[in-house]
Amino acid sequence: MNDTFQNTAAKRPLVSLRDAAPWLVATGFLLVMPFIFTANSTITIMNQMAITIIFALAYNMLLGQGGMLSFGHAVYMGVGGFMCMHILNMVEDYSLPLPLPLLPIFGGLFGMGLATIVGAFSTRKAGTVFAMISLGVGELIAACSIIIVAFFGGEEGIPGDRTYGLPFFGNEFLHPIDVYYLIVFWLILSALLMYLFSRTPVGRMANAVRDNPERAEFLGYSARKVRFISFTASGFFAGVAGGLFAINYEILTEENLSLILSGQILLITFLGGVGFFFGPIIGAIVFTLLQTVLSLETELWQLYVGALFVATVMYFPGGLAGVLMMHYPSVKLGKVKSLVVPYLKTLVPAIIGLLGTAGFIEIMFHGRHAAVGDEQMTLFWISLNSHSALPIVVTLVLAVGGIWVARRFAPEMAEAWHRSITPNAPPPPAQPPSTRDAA
Amino acid sequence: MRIKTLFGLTTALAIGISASAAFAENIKIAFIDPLSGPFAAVGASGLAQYEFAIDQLVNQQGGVLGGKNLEIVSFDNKMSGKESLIQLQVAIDQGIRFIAQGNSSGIAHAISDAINKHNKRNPDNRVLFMNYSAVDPALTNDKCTFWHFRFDANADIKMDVMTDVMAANAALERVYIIGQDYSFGKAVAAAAVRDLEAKRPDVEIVGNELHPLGKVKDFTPYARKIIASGADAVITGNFGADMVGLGRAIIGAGFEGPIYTYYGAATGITRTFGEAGKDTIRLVQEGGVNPPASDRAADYITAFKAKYPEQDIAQARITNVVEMLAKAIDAAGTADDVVKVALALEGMEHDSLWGGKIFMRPQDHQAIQDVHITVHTDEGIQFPLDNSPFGLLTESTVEMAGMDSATTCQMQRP
Amino acid sequence: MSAGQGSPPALELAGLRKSFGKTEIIRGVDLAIGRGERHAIIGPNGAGKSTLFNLITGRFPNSGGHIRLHGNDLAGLQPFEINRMGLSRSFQITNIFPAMTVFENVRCSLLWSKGYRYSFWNMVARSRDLTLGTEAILEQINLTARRNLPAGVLSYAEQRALEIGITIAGGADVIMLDEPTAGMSHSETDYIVDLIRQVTVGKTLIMVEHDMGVVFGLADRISVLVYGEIIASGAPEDVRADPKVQEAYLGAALEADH
Amino acid sequence: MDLFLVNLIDGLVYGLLLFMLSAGLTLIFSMMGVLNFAHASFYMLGAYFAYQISTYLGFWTGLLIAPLIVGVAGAGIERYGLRRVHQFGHVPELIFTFGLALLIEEVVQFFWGKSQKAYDTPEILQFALFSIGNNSIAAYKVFMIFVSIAIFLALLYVLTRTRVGMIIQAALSYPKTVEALGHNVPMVFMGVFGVGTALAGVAGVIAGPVLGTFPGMAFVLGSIVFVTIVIGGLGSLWGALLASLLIGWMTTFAAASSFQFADILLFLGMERPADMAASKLRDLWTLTMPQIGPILPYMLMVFILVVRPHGLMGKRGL
Repeated sequence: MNDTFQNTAAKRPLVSLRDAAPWLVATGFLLVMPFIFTANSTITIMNQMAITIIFALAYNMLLGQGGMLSFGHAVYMGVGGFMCMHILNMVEDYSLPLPLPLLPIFGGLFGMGLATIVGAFSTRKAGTVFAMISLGVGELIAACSIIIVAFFGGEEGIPGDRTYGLPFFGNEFLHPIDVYYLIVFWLILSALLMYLFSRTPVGRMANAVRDNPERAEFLGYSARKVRFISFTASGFFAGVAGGLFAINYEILTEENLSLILSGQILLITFLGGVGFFFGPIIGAIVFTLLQTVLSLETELWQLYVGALFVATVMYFPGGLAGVLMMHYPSVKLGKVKSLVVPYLKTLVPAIIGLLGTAGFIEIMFHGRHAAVGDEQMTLFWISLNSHSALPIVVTLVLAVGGIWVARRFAPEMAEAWHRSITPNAPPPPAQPPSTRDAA
Repeated sequence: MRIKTLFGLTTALAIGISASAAFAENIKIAFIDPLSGPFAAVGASGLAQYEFAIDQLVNQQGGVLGGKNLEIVSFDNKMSGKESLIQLQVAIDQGIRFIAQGNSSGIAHAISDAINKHNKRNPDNRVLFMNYSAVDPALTNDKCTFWHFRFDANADIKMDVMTDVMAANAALERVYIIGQDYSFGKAVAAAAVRDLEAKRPDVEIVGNELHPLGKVKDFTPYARKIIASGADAVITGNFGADMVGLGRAIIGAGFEGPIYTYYGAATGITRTFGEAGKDTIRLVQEGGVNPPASDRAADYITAFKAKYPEQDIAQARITNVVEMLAKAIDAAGTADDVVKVALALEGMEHDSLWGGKIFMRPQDHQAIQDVHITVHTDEGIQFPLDNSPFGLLTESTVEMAGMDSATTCQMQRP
Repeated sequence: MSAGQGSPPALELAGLRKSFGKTEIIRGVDLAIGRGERHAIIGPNGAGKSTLFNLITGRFPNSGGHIRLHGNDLAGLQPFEINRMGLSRSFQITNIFPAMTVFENVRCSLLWSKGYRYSFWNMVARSRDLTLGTEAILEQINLTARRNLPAGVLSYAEQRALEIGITIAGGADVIMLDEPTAGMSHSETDYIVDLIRQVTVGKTLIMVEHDMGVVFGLADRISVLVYGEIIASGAPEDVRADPKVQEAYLGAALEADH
Repeated sequence: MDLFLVNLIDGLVYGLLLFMLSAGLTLIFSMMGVLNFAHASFYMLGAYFAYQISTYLGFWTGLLIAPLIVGVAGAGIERYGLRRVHQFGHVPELIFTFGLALLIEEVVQFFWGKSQKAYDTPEILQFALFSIGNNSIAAYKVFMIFVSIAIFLALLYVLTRTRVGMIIQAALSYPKTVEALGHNVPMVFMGVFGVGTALAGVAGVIAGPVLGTFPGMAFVLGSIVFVTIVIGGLGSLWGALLASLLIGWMTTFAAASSFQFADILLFLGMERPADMAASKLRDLWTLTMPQIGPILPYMLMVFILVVRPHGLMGKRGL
């Protein structure tokens, strides 16, 4: 990750261990996961996560690295997915010799093809013009998906069967676990390629154009062309994600093109943090868990997701990754330990306060909407009566008290953090990275 | 910090999913329908009706298989096909063998397709699909599977009933068909044209059009066209906000004839139409509640309203799903071998709580039952909807509707 | 000292005009700047100096006349195309990439000239050529110690130095600096002037500057722009002595300066 | 001809409704540079507040009070939310309003439930004012037209004839200069945001009974409002009016037309396929104008952005 050229005389090895380590760890982690979570449902959720990660990383090529805010990026994933579905069905109908694992390439190519067309007129400017064109194009293609039934299959969408293709080394991809490894392969490959893309000349210039398009033009680069290349590359990887979606779910519907999905990916990417390469990965994991797991626990999950999102934008514009990276200097200086006590003092009450608030909301909701006579509810594994005063008072006290205590200790926590990122020796001008790439 | 707590929380939840599979004494039915988002009202209503039906009609009557209880487990699919498939997998992992879903034929197709694949690939833990509301005819025709059972009358049967009633009205001269631009809206339009041509070739179809689904803000121009066409009656398959918007615009523009609908009532729609919709809005449905078929039915509704004051018996067929499934499990003697349960359901005859018989046609797994045309009114209503004075009064009934309707289903049996 | 005979001048303006709406800002400027010359354009506020710069670098389209770089007409070219022909500029208001590190700032400005263009198959970190080039420039502008800091946190003088570094990094042979010492203290100004002198050896330098000390210290030739016209052009001593200039502009400033 | 007149009136009503939303949004956008994604959510809040008030105090009280509450809520959100995010730049600001829109929808569902509310027009206006042919024009529609025009005139007066208006006008074109002149620009921002959202609230109050009061009402109208101000051009009240009416009439006449795309295909010399179900182009053959009516504004927006990025009447580019 570090660009410093350590020793100009020595020849740099092709891949240094330091550079490769995070990738090797991630790969190992991904390979082991199915042995820890063996249930089909958790594997399905992990598949969903992996697909979302690719899509979010592709999206961040625009938003984080290129400074282009898109409200219609789902169409590139969707169109790639639909094409894959049609190819899959052709493979079945005409017995084409196409092994399933290669299918996402076609998704990528078609996603890129569409991005080439749209990018030709939308990347002239970044900012609002680009955002509004993306919104318009997104809406148009989403509308087409319902009108042009022959291609998009209308409301039922286009189903297919991944198992009818050629067996791939004897694997017919019958089970989610087989698909998991296929997706993981593509996840690692795509993430690696996207990471490397950000290290290429055009990838670096994408950052420059994001920060100051005019200056970039006076360095010999056409801002438009740099944006265009980022945009098509992003379209490619979005299409790969679409192809994987086709393989995993074996169906594509109009929802894959909808503005809702486009909005979601913006939310995911920003939640994770646009300023860091790994930000969208965190965002995708957290959001998928919230969506599939929290929604099993409470009907109000979207309320919590909305609140989390707004709070993130307000207090941590660097996203979750930004929060993590705020502590990178502390780790480097070996001062993490000094943070434990002040953090506990603030965060434990804060968590209690938040859980108390959530509990209060849940009790209110249950009290209003549950069936008559059905007054028992389970909250955080505790059974209680939603119509009696006690639980309401308790949660309110927890909420108010917790947040009050947290607020009292918050300055102390901030102070501790500042101390932890400051070396003991003379202080050089340092800047918390959280606000860095936000603009 | 924040992240760690989130991770901790979510891992705990993730483990929660798989752990709950361990204690499975009850026979569970997975309810996969929207419980959040814009369509949550319909999902929540269906869930309440399932909970009540299971409790009243099965568990309080001694359960199934000599004392086992049924249990409904809800899964929020957010009205998304992708989420439905994830939740389906979660349900299957929890050892659930019966899947109930109804909102959106698109999602029903996705689930039916996924279940078909799952059962083929995993012969050891197959599941059945209890479709209680999705009415796309294809599900019991071209796309039929052995694992899918439909308890509602399908769109074609409903249209057959609707046009029977319309055909009987000698004064009818012009009909206007309008619907949402998606598969169901198109199916309704096609069926209406076909049936009217067959039954009343003299009736002129003065308009047949589609509008984008959920995108029209103002329905007035459509209403103007309908008035201008001189139509005597309107047919629409619209649901949700599109139904309300269209209905109010048509009535507001001065239309006085009947508006035949599939989904023009309950979950706020009846209350919103209120006085304006009186004697105009008509609904084709199974299981009418005004007048109730029997004292037993009346008591059931009263008890339901006492427990769920905010909800209504808007999908009466849910009691049929529950009772017939319980009967089939008892007859099969097992709740694990779903093939046996499915075979027991095939051809089953059942006396519905709402009067009349239900026959689960074995050729296509389409429930054949009495279908009514009801009218939105506040007169003679014993059980109103939406806690308003208005409800649906049964005007006419076709018994065992669609009994001999054709099907293109070529059922693949295991 | 000035342009070599036979070959076209580095930059040539002929009858250049620019109007915004009805107001004419540049009213027929003729100027030829020879290769290797250090040319300063001075003039009172509002004379059109920055507009002239923006016209030459393609930021604004001109309303009439010609601009030729090494004899090639620049009409209708985009800034990036002009840059590729060997003309580079800095800005009056600091114009760097604040979120990127100092190292990145310089490396980005080297990319095009090192021939990487729109490549997405080369890793920038693997190019010794680039890294060495960047390090050399960092050394020249004295920012090696600051290389890994975000450019936005540098001091003002450091940012100005970085801006000059970015401007010269691409190896352009015509360098245009827009008020490189604006807003600087005396010591900072001296430092920047030295820096400019160093990094523009063998190049054509065109600059707009208010600080007369800087102008007379650096420039071989001076043009005076008043109300969109060049009223005098020549060696510093001649310009200083020109009564028109004295009258229009220099008088007060020179008296204050000495 | 009758139908044409009626459509003209219906389109006017819808267009003016859009104008009430876009007027506030264009002010906010031009001053603060924020594409307020939550603007339509304030419209929804207006409808719900008015519904709640009308159940106790009647429609007219709701019409007066609900927009005030919405405006205060808007100003509060600007003061305690948006202003905080402002320091991070425009993209986070936009994303903040995006999240806000989601959050408001959830909060509305939490308090008012998920189904449609029976919010109705006041009884005093529940009659047909006049008829054109068979088509009755409801008195309420005429009332909507008058309210919108009154608001437009009031805005025009405030912006062009008052001191506050001068400052706002100046801030539209030269935000930095106005700040330099010593005006409390944050205060002006808060005020404009409050007034803009209150305008959206008014639109909600009077449109709720006609277009329906349900949790999805903001989403349905949300993006079309952006389309309106982008087409109209930033900072231009007249542009917003022009674009609103254009879109109002465009969608109305598209919905009212019975134009079929088959006619174009026939004109192009193509032959109607005998077996429609097997034709690859079957969707084109059956396509009608009403099907694509609601997406026409998006096509227009993309077209305008490509050829004239500052909109129909905008003074400066986006």
